[in-house]
Amino acid sequence: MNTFLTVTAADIQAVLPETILAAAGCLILLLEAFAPRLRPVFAWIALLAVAASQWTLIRLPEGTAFAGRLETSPLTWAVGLFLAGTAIVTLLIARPYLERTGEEKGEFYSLLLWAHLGALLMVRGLDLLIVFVGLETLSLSFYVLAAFFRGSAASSEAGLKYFLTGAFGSAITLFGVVLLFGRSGSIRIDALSQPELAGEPLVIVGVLMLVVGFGFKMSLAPFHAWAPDVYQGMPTPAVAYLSVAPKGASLIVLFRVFEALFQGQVPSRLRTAIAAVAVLSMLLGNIVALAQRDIKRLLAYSGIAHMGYVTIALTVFGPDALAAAIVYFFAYLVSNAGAFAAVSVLFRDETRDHPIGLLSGEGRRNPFPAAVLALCLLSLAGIPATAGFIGKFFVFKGAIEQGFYTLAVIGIGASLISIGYYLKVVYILYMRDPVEEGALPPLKASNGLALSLCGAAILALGIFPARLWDMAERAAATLPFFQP
Amino acid sequence: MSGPVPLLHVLILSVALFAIGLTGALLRRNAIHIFLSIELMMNAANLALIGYALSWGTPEGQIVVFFVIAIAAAEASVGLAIFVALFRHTKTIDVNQVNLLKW
Amino acid sequence: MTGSAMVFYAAAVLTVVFAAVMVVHRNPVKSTLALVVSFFGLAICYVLLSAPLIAVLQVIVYAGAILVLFLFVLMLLNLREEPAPPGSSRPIQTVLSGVAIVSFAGLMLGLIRASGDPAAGADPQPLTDIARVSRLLFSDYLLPFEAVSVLLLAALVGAFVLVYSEKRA
Amino acid sequence: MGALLRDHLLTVLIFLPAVGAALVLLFPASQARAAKVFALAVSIANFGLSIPLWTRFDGAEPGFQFVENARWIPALGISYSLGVDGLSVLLVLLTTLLTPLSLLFSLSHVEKSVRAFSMAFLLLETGILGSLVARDLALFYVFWEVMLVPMYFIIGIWGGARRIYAAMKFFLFTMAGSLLMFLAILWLAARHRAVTGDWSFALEDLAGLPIASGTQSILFLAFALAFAIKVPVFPLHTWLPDAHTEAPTAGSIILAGVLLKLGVYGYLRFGLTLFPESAMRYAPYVGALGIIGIVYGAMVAFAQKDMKKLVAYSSVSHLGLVVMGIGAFTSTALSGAMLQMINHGLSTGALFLLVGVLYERRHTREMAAYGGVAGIVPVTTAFFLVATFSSIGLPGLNGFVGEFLTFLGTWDSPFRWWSVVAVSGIILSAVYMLTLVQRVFWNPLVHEENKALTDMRPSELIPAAVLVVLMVWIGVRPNDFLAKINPTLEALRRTTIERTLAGGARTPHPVAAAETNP
Amino acid sequence: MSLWWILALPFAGFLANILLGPRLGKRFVSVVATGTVAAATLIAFSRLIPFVSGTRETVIESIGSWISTDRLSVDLALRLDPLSALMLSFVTFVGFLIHVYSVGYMHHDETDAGYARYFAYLNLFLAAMLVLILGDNFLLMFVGWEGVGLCSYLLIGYYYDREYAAAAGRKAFVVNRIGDYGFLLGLFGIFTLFGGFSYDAVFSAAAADPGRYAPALGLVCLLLFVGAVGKSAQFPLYVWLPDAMAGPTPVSALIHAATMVTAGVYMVARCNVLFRLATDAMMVVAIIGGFTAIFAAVIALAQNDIKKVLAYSTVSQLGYMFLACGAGAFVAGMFHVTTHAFFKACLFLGSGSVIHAMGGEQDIRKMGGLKSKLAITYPTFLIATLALAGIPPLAGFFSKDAILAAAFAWHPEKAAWIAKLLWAAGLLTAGLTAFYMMRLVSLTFHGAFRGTHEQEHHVHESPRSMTVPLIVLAFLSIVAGFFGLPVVFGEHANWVEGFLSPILLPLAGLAAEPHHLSHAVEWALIALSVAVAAGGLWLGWTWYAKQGGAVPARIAARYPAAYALVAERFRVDELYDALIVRPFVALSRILWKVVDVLIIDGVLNAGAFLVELLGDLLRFLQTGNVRNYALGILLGLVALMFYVVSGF
Repeated sequence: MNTFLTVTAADIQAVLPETILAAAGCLILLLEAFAPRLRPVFAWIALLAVAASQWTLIRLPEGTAFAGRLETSPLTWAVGLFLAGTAIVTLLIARPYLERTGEEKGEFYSLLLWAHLGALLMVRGLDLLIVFVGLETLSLSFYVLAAFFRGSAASSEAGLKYFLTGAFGSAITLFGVVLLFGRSGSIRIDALSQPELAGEPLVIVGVLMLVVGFGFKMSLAPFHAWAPDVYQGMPTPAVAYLSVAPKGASLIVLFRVFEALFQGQVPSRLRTAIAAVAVLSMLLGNIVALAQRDIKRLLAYSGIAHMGYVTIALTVFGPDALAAAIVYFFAYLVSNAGAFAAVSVLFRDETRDHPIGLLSGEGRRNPFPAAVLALCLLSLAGIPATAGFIGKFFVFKGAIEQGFYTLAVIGIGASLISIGYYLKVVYILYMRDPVEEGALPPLKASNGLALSLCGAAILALGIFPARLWDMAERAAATLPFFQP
Repeated sequence: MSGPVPLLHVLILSVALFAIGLTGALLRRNAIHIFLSIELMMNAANLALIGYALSWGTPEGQIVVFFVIAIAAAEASVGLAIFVALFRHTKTIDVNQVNLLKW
Repeated sequence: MTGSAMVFYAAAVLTVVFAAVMVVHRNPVKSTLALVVSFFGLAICYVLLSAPLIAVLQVIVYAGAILVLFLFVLMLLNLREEPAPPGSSRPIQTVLSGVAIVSFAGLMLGLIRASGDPAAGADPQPLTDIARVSRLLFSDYLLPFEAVSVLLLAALVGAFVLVYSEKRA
Repeated sequence: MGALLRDHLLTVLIFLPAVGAALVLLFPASQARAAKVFALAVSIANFGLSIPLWTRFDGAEPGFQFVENARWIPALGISYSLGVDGLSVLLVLLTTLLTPLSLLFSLSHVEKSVRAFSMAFLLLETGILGSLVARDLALFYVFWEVMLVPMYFIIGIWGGARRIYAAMKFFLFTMAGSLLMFLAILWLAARHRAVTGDWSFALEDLAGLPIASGTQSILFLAFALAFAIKVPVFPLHTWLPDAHTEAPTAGSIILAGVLLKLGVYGYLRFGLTLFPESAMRYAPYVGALGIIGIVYGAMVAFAQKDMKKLVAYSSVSHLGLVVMGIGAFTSTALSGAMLQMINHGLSTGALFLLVGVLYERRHTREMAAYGGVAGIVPVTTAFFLVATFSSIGLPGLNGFVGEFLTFLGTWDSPFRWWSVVAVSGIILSAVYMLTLVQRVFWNPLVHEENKALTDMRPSELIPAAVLVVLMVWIGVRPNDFLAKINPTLEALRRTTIERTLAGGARTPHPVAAAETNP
Repeated sequence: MSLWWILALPFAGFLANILLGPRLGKRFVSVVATGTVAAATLIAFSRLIPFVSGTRETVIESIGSWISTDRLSVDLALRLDPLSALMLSFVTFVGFLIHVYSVGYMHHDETDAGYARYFAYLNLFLAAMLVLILGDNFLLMFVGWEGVGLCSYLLIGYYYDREYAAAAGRKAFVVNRIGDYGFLLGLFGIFTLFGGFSYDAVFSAAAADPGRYAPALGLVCLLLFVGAVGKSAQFPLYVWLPDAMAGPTPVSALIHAATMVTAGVYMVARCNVLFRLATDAMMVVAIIGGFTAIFAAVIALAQNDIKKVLAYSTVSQLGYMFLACGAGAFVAGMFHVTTHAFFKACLFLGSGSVIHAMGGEQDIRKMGGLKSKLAITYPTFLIATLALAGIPPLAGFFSKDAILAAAFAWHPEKAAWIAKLLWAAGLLTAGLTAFYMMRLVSLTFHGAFRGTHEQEHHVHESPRSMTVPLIVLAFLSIVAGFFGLPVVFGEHANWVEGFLSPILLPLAGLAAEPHHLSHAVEWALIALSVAVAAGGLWLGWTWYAKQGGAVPARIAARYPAAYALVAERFRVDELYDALIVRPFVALSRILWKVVDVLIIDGVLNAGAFLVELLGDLLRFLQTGNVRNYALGILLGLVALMFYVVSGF
């Protein structure tokens, strides 16, 4: 049959970014097995791979490959950049961290690269199957990374919890995919753009299952419960990735599905339902975060709340909302990953918890990481001149513009609550006397680089957001019904 | 529609299996039990896929099931590895007792 | 009712019954074995639903490989009877789960009954042609196919990392 | 360089301190004192640069001067547009003046994390100046909030015993108000887009938008809340005593001297311009809250035992006067209120500075710990007396002119009875301030520790002397200052009244009504 | 030379003394302080003499605008007209004398810093007082008005380390501010009526069209008078003046007897055009004045502190002055201001000399028999006493008689009986004044010495710098009266009346001056007042100097309650304390502790606490049990499904 191999050179080229990641993962695996002395360069190899993959992605011509199943577009460039940024920060802080904890193994980098590959597929896939496979690749890698510290009961427990809830979530996602497939007759996302589908209850239920499944990845309330436990037990650099990248990829998938299915007019009930999820996430995340004593749990709850804000964009819907969400995710990336980077530096003993009180006086003992942490927290709190404010600015602008006043007011109220705990950490950093004495080892170069990158990016995006917004706006215009 | 039974019946079976899976996942304490139940849920989804695929007359559904089975295998290996790793620490995989991380 | 329909219903009953056994049985080994039976039942259904390839995979991969892996781990961990520790009853969890599952199943069944066959009028094609499925798999679905290879590799490496003993360092 | 200063003077003014703050980072920890001196030098240089604002500012021109325009976020029509007019010019100068004075005072008093202190102060100056000269609402909001952060650190790190509580309270209060304003700003911009098809956050674009009356009220209240908290207006004032009391002296000076004024400034600049009808409709309530503030602040001040708290509550009272003047909305009252803001900055700044002089020596703010120190520290006493009399409005000093004009203007407005109540403030202020003077400086010297007090050092004396010179200057030649502010205020007043009448508000402000039937 | 020099010189003296005085020593301070005041006095007289001998046209010297907005324009302008000339003459001159006196009085007690401070304040006071009297508009008057209040405050609290002095200073300032409250509102009223503050503009407008302003003027005048009540220590705001005696005695003489406290009278006289249009307000002024006169005189009867007696006497005499103004006799009021300045300053300085001699003792019960030891103080004190008592031909006789005559001649349209009652009160006050002053003289200078031996040994006459001013003032107390001879001595015998008449602008449409009394009635009134004064003096002399106080002691013993009430000054301070001060203190504490801390902060903190509590409770949803998490997911799904699907 002449149709046996329809794969073209263009297809192969289109999948080059993923190929690079997969290959680099294998390379590191092989080096781990046969040349473990090269471990110090693993992180740099991985970094190089991520950079090369992103560079390739940007260089690729716009269009689709694999019979319209894999997209290359401003959207994938933008979100790819977001994912790559997360991966880079993670890799930069991973090496010193793993070296310090004696857990440095090449598999960490391989798994991270493969997870990154999965996330990239989620973003680029125009077909729910690719998205699902990507999601599973990402998840599976992180099940392992969560339990990566074999010596730590907490890490194993984090792995267990993430795995069980993750698998549960995947099953629900899968059922949602099945329902959409069953009603549309195709696994492709664009097949959803049939006029009668948007009104079918089973389709809506399928969409809801996707919302739950991807909402789970985004740690939206009430699907959030895994996040604090998992973040707490997991190696910090892995959290830096997990708490950022999958969330962005998941939201993009939801936007794609919504856009294909509803084309701009989300049914009001569904809108309300999503708004309810957003409100619950914002309130629960922020209120419970107030009560946290462990910085990683605190950041987990803060992340829940932030996903609530982003979900406002999903509620508002439309090209501007997608662009706002992208901007928000960039802001969240630099702030949240930066915060975890700082946490990975400031806490020396990974066999213990990460109580906030241990940060007392770090502002004087460790001025640079503490300052970056404070900056990240202020950015998360949405103080102007930081990236976090820009994210909130665009999201709330969309909500106000489209008349979602109640949602905006609740969001604002929630962010007022959030200031309570962000500033609590800041004052512990700066306004308490140190509890721990003794000199600290000098900051590792790669940690310093990660912190500087995040800090600089927070300020740069906060002060000059115009280019980011332009990029996001172009990215959003990629979706067929979002084109101006 | 060329199947031996109406699509409706296939789907009812699928939902029933999914519900049974949910029951096991939510009510059993043994992690392996829970995981088995989740596998059942995925199989319920597979069944619905096959049913819909037959109904639409497209092989796409079957291909998806093919992937799901592969993914399930992968999940099983990772999951069971995690159970083993955890068991080394806690000597149990009763999820009621695995709550070091909470609040 | 055709014969194949009767076989289908019988397989369905088998599947559901053993699935239920899996859920309620205390002994995880026996539960696993019950699930094997249930999956066999499903495989029968697949055959009847024109998916012989999937049926075969179901038996070989699921029942044959995955569940055997389960049994292997169960034996490894020496988990048999699941003695209920005192105070392990969770009434709130139980009741809420019951309510949630019943309402979920009820709602789903209702919706499925209410919405007819979406493909009514679609052009039915025979799906038993394994070659056709395979061709599709290696053309349009080559990308997910390759991606799954990465997934499997990741799972392999992951499982290895997690349980391989500490001799390397 | 010359061109930079000519065409971008405001930009230089705003960002020179920020650049200075960044440069402070370059000083090693061992050179902390040099960092202090450097920061002081930067702030003095900034003051020097701000002098052209005084000399080249054309008082007869009511509009913006030293205007700068640049695109910032073009997609949303957000621009980097700056300018000063009579409303802001004096406040800008007050800021550039008080910052070096505070830093000079701190030269010998702040020992902990000196570099961070210098940075925080310079960044604070950037924030304040930015919000004073921004003509774009988004830009304004950014600076408005940025200001909070350094102040939070200043209170929280270098403050007194309850500094953390005070810092959090300060931050949360102010933030709570401004968040709603943030939404209101977004609403306005969205409205502009809905009406014209383009995004814009520029004040002049948003000012003329047609907005339904009810909506306008809500938006106005959102803005007013933000500003009222900052001022602070009763009953939103309770953050202020804590923040003032716990802040280090330099922080209190800036807080009282400038930060509070931003509330009033914001109300005048944005509240009135954007929502003339609502502002006029709610003016009676604004004024009433001002009056309550005057009497309430004064009475509560009288009950205090802590010097700084007393001065803090006196701020509530004084700012109440300013708010009342704005509510009355006659030209005289507005001039008085505007001048009184500057006066309060000088006199309360000086009071905090002088209380700081005592505090740095004895480390207590309790009045009971002092008494009879006039003979030990005569220079401090003398300055304190001048500041006190400036604060209670003795003619010849600045306070009188502002107070008198405000009272007179209010009397001249339809709200004559406000003045009748508010003038009682002159009695009450004498009561609490003279009680403070008596308890601290007079009475028998009973505490032996106080005999060892030393009088003011040059680094304390110079700022105090500068403030006193200004108090006398404004007191004797207020026209120098009134001439700069009056044309702008009058233009603002006219526009507001005209737009209120044009808008056909149901209940126009009595002043507006009176102006139409002379 | 410009009028501005007159006040600039003392101000320069103030600056020099406050900045340099503590370091340069007492000699420098003395020279600068007295020198600047002397120079100012010379300049003042160099302007006054041509003014008086010339055409007496009002001179206005402006140095520019002070405050100008589009509604308001106030100039920095000084004014020399008959009224300010009269004030200027005695303010500078008495001021100078008291500076000289202070050099001696303060020389031994104080450190260099204290000495410099004293003279700096004194100079500043003079500058402020000159602004008050020379200012050409109400606002400048207010500047001076507040300025003298400030100096009064500083000088009363001069001995700052004595709690009562510090408290007295504060009390003086606060009570004055209560008066200022009214004064300010009065100024606002003037602004509303006349649109400006310049004297010429206001008064000529009012005089030209009285009918237009009269209705509102009553209130405005009353408000202005509230200011005068505070500044000039009238009932009910007089309470600060007796306490003000805590300051150094020369201060009492200058500020609290001769000059500052008469500012209220000056202000009312300055505003005579307005007051004459407001007859009801005039009545109030007269009643307050008359009542204060007799009320304070009664209190003075039973005081034992030499300065307190004089203080209440001052209050009483100020009441006289207001009585005069209220009766429309502004000239008589101002004349009494002038003569009172001389003899009361003399009395205070004399008492200062006594206190100086007694080593600080102020209780007249511990004095006695000082007349031989204080050979200059005694006669001057006696002359001033007789002048105050109204014995002809001393100054007080003429001025007091003019007031009583005016009160008698006053025929208000409404309630004419009140005018007669006030006259009677004035007459009685004259008798009481004579009595308590004679009591004071008797107890202080006559009889046997009742103090300790050390004091007796210490008693000495004061230095020349103190006695010379006494002599000068005693001389003036004798001769000043001849400037205001009653009309019985001729139509133009009253030089002061002729001099001041230009300030009494004719009011359009209103009746001219009230009719004069006939000469017979006038003579009868003179005889009556002289008789009353002489009676008072005789009684005081008999009871205290000759009988040693036995009779009054018996009377006091018979009516203990009444005596105690008088001796304790009718317990007005206690009443104010209970009615105003304590409730105010309590209320401010309640506002702070209850409204601020409990209610406002309480609500906000409770809100914050509740949110945190909620967080603390909700965190337990995170049970750590993964099955619960899965249930949460399913419940969320089911809830969403039910909500969304039920809409289809």
